[in-house]
Amino acid sequence: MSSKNERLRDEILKRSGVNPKKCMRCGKCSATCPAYDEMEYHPHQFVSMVENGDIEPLINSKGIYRCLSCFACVDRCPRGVEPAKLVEAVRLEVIRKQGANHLTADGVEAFLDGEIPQQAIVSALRKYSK
Amino acid sequence: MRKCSLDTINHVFAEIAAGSALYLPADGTDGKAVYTRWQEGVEWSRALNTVRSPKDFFFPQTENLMEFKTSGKNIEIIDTRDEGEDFVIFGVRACDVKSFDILDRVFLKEPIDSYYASKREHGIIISVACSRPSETCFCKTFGINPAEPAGDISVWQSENELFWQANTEKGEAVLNRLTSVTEEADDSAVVAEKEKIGKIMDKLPLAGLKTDAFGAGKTMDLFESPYWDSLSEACLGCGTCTFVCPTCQCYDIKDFDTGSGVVRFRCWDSCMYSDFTRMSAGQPRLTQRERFRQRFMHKLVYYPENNDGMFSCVGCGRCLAKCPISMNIVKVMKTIGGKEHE
Amino acid sequence: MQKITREQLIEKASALLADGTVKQVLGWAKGEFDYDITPAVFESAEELNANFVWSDFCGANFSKYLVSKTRKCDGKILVFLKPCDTYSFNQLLTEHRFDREKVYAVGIPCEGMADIAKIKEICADGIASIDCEGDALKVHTLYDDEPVCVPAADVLAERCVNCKSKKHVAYDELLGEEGEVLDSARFDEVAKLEAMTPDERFAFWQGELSRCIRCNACRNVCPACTCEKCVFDNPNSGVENKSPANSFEEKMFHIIRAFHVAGRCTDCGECSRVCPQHIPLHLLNRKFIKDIDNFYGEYQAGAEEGSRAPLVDYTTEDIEPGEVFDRRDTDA
Amino acid sequence: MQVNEYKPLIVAFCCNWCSYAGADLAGNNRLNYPAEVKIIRVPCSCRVNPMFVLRAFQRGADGVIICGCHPGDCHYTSGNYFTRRRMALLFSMLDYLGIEKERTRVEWVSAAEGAKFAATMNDFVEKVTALGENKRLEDLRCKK
Amino acid sequence: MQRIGVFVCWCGTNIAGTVDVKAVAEALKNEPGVIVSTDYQYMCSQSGQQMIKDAIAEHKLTGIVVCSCSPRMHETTFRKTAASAGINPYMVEIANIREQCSWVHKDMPIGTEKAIILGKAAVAKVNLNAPLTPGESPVTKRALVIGGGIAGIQTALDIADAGFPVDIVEKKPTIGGKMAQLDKTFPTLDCAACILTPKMVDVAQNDKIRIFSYSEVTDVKGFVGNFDVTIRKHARYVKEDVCTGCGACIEKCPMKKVPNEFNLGMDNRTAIYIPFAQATPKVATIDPNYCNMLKNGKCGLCAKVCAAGAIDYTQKDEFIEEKYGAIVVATGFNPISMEKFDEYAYSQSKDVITSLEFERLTNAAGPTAGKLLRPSDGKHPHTIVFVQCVGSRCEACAEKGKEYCSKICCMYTAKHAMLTRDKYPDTDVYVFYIDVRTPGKNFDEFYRRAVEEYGVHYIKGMVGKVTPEGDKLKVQASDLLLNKQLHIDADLVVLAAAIEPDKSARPLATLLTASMDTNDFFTEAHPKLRPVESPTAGVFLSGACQGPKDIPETVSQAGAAASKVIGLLAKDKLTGNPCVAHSDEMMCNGCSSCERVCPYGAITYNDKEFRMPDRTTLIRRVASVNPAVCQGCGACTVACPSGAMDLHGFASSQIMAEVDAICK
Repeated sequence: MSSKNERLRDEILKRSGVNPKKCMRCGKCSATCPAYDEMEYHPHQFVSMVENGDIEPLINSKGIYRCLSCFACVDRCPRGVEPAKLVEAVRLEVIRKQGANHLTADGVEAFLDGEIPQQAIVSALRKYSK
Repeated sequence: MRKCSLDTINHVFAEIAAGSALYLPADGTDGKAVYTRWQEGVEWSRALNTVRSPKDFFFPQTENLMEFKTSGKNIEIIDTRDEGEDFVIFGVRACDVKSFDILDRVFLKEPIDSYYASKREHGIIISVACSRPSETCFCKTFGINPAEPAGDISVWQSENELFWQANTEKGEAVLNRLTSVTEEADDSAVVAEKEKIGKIMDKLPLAGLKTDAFGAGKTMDLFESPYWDSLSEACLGCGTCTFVCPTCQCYDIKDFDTGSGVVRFRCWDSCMYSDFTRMSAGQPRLTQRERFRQRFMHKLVYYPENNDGMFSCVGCGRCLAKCPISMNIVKVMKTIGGKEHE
Repeated sequence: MQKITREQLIEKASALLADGTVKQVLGWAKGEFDYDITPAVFESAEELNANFVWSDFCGANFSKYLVSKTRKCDGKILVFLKPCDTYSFNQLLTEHRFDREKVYAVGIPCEGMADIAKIKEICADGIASIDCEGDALKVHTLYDDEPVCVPAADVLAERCVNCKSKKHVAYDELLGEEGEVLDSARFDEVAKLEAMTPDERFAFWQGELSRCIRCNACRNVCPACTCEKCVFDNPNSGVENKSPANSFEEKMFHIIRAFHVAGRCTDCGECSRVCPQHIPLHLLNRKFIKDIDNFYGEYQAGAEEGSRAPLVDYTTEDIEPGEVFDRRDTDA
Repeated sequence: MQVNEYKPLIVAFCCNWCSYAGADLAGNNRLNYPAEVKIIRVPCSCRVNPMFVLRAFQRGADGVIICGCHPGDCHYTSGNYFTRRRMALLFSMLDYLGIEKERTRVEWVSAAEGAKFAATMNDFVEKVTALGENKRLEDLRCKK
Repeated sequence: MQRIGVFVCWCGTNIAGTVDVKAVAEALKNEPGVIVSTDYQYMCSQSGQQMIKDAIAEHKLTGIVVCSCSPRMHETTFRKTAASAGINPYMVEIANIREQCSWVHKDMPIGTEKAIILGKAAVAKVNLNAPLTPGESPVTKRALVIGGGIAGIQTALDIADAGFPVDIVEKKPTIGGKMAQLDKTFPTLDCAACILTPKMVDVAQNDKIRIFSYSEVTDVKGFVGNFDVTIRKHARYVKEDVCTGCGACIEKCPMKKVPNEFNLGMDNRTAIYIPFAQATPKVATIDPNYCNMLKNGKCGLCAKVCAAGAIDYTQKDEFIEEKYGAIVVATGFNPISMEKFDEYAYSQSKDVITSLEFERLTNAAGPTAGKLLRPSDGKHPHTIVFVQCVGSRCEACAEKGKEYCSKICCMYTAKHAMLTRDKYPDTDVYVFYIDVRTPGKNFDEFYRRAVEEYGVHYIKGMVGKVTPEGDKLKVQASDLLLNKQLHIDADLVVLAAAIEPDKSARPLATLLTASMDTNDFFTEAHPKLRPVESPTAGVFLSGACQGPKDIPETVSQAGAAASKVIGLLAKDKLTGNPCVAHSDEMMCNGCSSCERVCPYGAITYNDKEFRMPDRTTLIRRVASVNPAVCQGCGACTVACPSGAMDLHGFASSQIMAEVDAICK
C-alpha cells in the first residue's frame, strides 16, 4: 500500500466520518442499491476498497457519479457504516482536485423536466454543489 | 485626660505596639470587624463591634492544656504552658469590658484557672465609649453605661478626636508611654459626648427592657414557665448564640491522638448542643426545650444567684444579630418576664 | 415587596384550622424589629393575627422542621413553602424523613428575600424600622431623620439574586401564580474560582474557612443534614470534633459536610444565610452540583420526589476521577 | 544518594479481589516500587470513605491512591462504579480548595496486572515526590 | 484491651533475606496490646502453627498478628490455627511483609522499616477486632421456577428428581413454551412435540411439581433460602380441578374468530380454548377479551355444555403466597417485531413471514396441517427466500434490531431449507447469509448437508429489498462472491428474526433485585465460572433469559441450574460470611441511600419503635441488613452519611487505625 493512498484514505475517512472497520461484509448496501448495475465498484466494494486505501481506482471510476445519493445503503446498513458518505467523500476529492464544480445550483434548472423525481433533484444538489 | 486627633491615631497605635502586641477591631475580608493584631496598614474598624467577642483573648475557642507523649507503653506528660507576654486590646466596648468581670467570677474563683488567669494578667484593656449604639444594644438593662466604659484605659471619641483616661495602674503605664503622641486635654468634649450617648440610649428600641422578673431566687417562678415550649420551638440547637456571646464560658476537654502522643485541649462547648455535658448515663437535659431553658436560666437566674445578683448577660446584642432563627434573650425576657417588662 | 399578602396567608391558614384540615400552622412570627423573624407554630386564628408575618425577611425554610414537628403533632401541619423550599420538601420526602400524610403544604410565590446584612452595609447600624414599599425598602434609622430608601433588588439575598426556580415542585395547594424554573447564573462564582490558580483558590478558601467558629448553624439549619447523629458529634466515628482546632479541621468539616449532602443538596442557600461569619458555604455545595451536572448530566435534587441521587447511582461510562480536572476546564 | 532526601508517605487502598492481588503479583514477579507505598486492604474500593482519605492526609500522608477492579469487573458487580463517582467528586472538590490534584489518584488494577501495579506506584511516588510535602491538608499536631 | 501475639515469619529467605525479622518482632513488642512477639522460619508449617497455639495457651492471647505472606495465601490457615486453639478465627490479622514488602524492596533497612510499619498497622487493627460468627439461616426446601418452557420444565424435573418440591409459574395457560410451537429440531430432525410432550406429561404427573399456569409472580421478598413469593393466578373462568379437557365447550363456543396466538395469528380459535392438543394442564381457558358472557353477559353456552360443571364466570384472580429456598428464572425469549423492517415488506405482504411462523406452517398441528402453503392464497410456493440476521448483529438502529448474534438462526434456517427441499423437491430455496455460524456438535455437517445433499442455494450476501408485485415477491439482493446484484421472484420470504428476552423479564429482575445487561438478558454471577447463578444469591438462571441459546444448550443449562438449586436445598442451614454490613439503628435515619447502592438487595427498612431520652416513644424507619444476603462490599458504609452503617471485619475505626499506624 503506497503512502499516498494511506494519506488519501485518512483524508476520506476524516471527511466522511465513516469507520469502515465496522463493516461486517453483509452486502446489504449492495443489495439495496438502485444504481448497482451502473457502478463498476459496488457499495460494499467501495467500503472495503477505502478501508484498504485502494482509492485511485475509485477516483477514476465513473460509478461515483452514478451513485444517486439516495442514501438507501446508509439507511439499511445494520452497522451504521454509511457507504454513500464515502462515495460523496471520494467525489469531493475529485472536485477539489479539479478545483471546480461540475454543476452550479443555478445550472440545475436546465436539466429539470416533469419526469424527474423530487428526490433526484435533491440528490443532485447534494451531489454537485460543494 | 489625654487626647489625640483621629487622623494621627495610627501613630498612637504604633507607639502602643512598640511596647507590646496590640489588637484592635479591623475589617476582615468579609467586611466585618474582627480583632486583628495591629501593624502598619491595619485600620481601626468603624464598626460598632466585632462579630466574635474579645473573650477569645482570655478564653480562646481551643486551647492546649498539656500533651502526652507515648513511646511504646510509656507515657510522658508535657506541660505546654508558656509564660506569656503583655498585650493590649484596644476598642473594647463597655458591654464587652463588663463581660470580663463575669468571666473572672468563674475562672478566677478557687480553683483558679491558671490558663485564663495568666492571659488576664497580661492583658491590658483599652475600652472605647459607644458613640453610635445600635438597635440591638440593651446594655443599659444590665446597668452598663456605654458612655462610661471600664477597662484599664477608657477612650471617648468626638467628631475627630480621641480622649484617653487611665483607670488603673496598668493603664496609667501605657498612657505614660503615649505622651509624645497625645496631649493633655480637659473633659468638656467628653462630657458633651457622654450626654449625647445618654440621649441616644433613651431612644433605643430596647431601652425599656427590664430585669425585674429575673435574678437570684427566681428559679421556681420561671423554671416551669409554659412559654419555654414555644420559645424553644424553632431553636436549631446550633451554638451560634453561645459562641458569639462574650459571657458564655462553657468548655469541653478533649484528647487528640496525634499518632505519637496525645494533645489534651479544651474547646468551647455549647449548652445548646445535644451532647453537652454528656455523661455515661446520658445527658441531663434531654430535649432542646430544656437545653434552651438552661442557657437563659443560667444567664438570668442561676448566675446571679451565685454571683451577688450579677446577670451574666451584658446586652451586647450579638445573639440578636446572629441567631439563625432570630430567637434571643430579649424575646425570652419579654415573654417569660411578662409584657409589663417591655 | 411580596406579591402575596400576609392577610391572604392568614386567611388561608385560619380557614384550614377552622375546618379541621390542619391542627398546626408552621409560619413566621414577628420579632423585635422588622427583620428578626422567627419560625413558629400557630394553633389558632388569634395567634396568627397577633404574630404571623410575611415580608421580605421571611427567609427561613420550614421543610426541615417538618421532620420533628410531624413526629410531635397528632394532626396535620400546614406549612408555607416558597418555591425553593419545595425542593427541600421533596428531597426530605425522597429520604423518608417525614410522613407526607401529616403535612398540608401550601405553596406561596416569592419575590426574593432581603439580606439584612446588605441593608446594614448601606445604612450602618441603628435600624429602627423597615417598610417594604413597592420595589424599595424604606429604612428608618436611629441616626437619620429621613428614611433611607433602598431598592429591594440591591439588597436581595445572594440565593435570591441567583434564584434557580420560582416553580413549586410540591404542594397540596398553591396560592398565587405558579412560576418557572429559571436560568440562573448561580454557578458563575464557582466558575470564577475554578478559573483561579490552585494557589489563589487555596488562599481564598483558607481565608474564608479560617473564620469558621464551628457553631454548626450551617449544619443544623440544612434540610439535607437530618442525621440522627452527625459523624462530627459522634465520638465513635473517628472524626468527631467540636471546634475548628486548626485549618485542617476547618477544611475537614466543610469538605465532609458538603460531600455528605452532595447530590442531595437542593441549593436552598440556608447554610450561607445563617452563617454568623458570612462564609460562602453555598460555593462548596454548588461546586458539587456543578460537577454533578457536568459529569453525570443535569440533576436538581428535590425536583422530583423519589429521584435517585447521583452518588447512589452510576453508569458504566462515567468519567474517571483523573479526568475531572480536564473536563471541568473545558466545560467551564 | 543525598542525605535527608525527601521521601513521601503514600497510602494505597487496594480492593481485596483485584488490586490487592495485583500487588501480590507484583511481589511474586519481584517488581520493585518504592517502600513509601503502604497498602491497606479493603474488600472493595467502594469501602473507601472520603473521610479515610482526609484522615490519611491529616496524619501525614503526602499522597493517597485508591486501587480497584476495572470498571465492569467488580467482584461485587457495581462497587467500583460508586468509587468512581465518589472519588471524582471528592478529588474535584479538593482541587477546588486549592489542594494539589496530583496527591490523589484512582487507578484500576486487575489481579493480573502486577506490572501495572508497580508502574502505577512508581509513577505516583514520583509525582508526589515532585510536589514535596503535603502542606495544604496537614494537621500540625500530627507532625513530630 | 486485647492481648496480642505477634508472629513474624522468615519464609526461609523469602522474607528474612530482605527484612530483619528479629528487629521486626522486637519493634512490635512495644505496640499497645502486644503481649508476645516472636519470629520463626516457617509460620505456616506444622511447628510454626503449633508455636502460635502454644503462645495462645500460654499468654491467654485474644488476638493474633502474623507478619508473613499475603493474606490471600495463608489467612485461612492461620484462622484455622487460632480457632483450633480456642480463639475466634476473625481475631487474626496478617501483615503482608512478603509480596508487598520483602519481594518488592531490595534494601534491608528499608524493607525492615516498612515491615515494622505494616506490622503496627495490623496490630492497630487487631486491637479493634471483635470476634465474628458467621450467621446461619434455615433453608426452605422448595424451589420456584419462573417460566414453563423447555428450560423451566427441565430444571423443575431435575430438582424434583432429587426429591425437592418445585413450583412452576407460567404466564400462559399451558407450559411448553416456544419449543411446543416448533416443528422439527436441529440437528437430528426429531419432532419437537415428540421429545417435549413426554416431559410435559412427566411434569404434570410428578407429585413433587405443581404447575401454576396462567399465573405471574407479583412480589418477591426475603433472601436466599427464604424467599416469600406472591403468585397471581389469573382467573381462567374454568375450575382447573374440575375441567376434564374434553373440548365440548370449544366446539360449542360461538366466538370462533379469535386470532390463535399459538399459531401466531395465522388461524383462529374460540373464546374458550385449549392452546394445543397436548397442553399441560389440559384445561380450558376463557379469553375475557372475546367471551360474550364475560363481556356483556350474553351467551353462557360453554357452561351449558360442560358436563363436569367446570365453568365459573365469577372466578377472580387468586393470590398465592408461598415460601421458597431458591428461585430459577426461565423466562425465555421472543422473536423481535418485524414491523420496523420496511425493506422486507413484512407488514405489506402475508407471504413475508418469520421463521417461527414458518415452523407453524410446516407443523402437522399448524394452520395448514403441515402442508407448506402460502398464507396469502394457500398455494404451494415454488421459490422461497430465507433471509438471515434480520435484526441481529444490527448496531446501527437500536430501535429496530439487536447488536448481538441471536445464535440459533443459522441452524434453524438450514433446517427449514433442508426440510423444504426434502418434502418439496420442486422448490427453489435460497438462503442469504452474512456468515453461517455452526459451532456445535454435528452442526456444520448438518448445514453442509443442506447445501450438498439438498441443493439449497446459500448465497453470501444480504437481501436489500422485498417488493410485493402481483402474487410475487420481488427480492433484490446481492451476491458478494459473484459480485452481482440478484433479482429473484419469490413466492415466500422467511425472515430469521432476532430474538430478545421476554418482556416480563425486566420487571421480574426488579422484583428479584437480579441484575440485567443493557439487552435485558439476566447477568450471570460470573460469565465463565458461575454461568447459571445470578449475582443475587439464591436466584439461578436457566435458558434464553440469560442469552440466546438453542435447545441442547438450554437443557444443559437447565440441568446445571437445577444442580445448583439442589446443592442449595440439600443444606439445612446456610452459613454466611461474617464480614457483612450492619446498621446502628439508633443512628440510622432511614434515608435509603444504603439500599440504593446495595447490589444484592440485602438492605430492607422497617419501622422501629424507639424510646427517646425524654421517655417518649418514637417510631422511625431504619435499615437492617440481612447477613445472609450481604456479601460485604461496603458500598453502603460510604453511602451512609451518618456512619450508621459499618462493616464487620473492615470497620471504619479499624481502617482509620491502620491509616493512623501507617502515617505515624
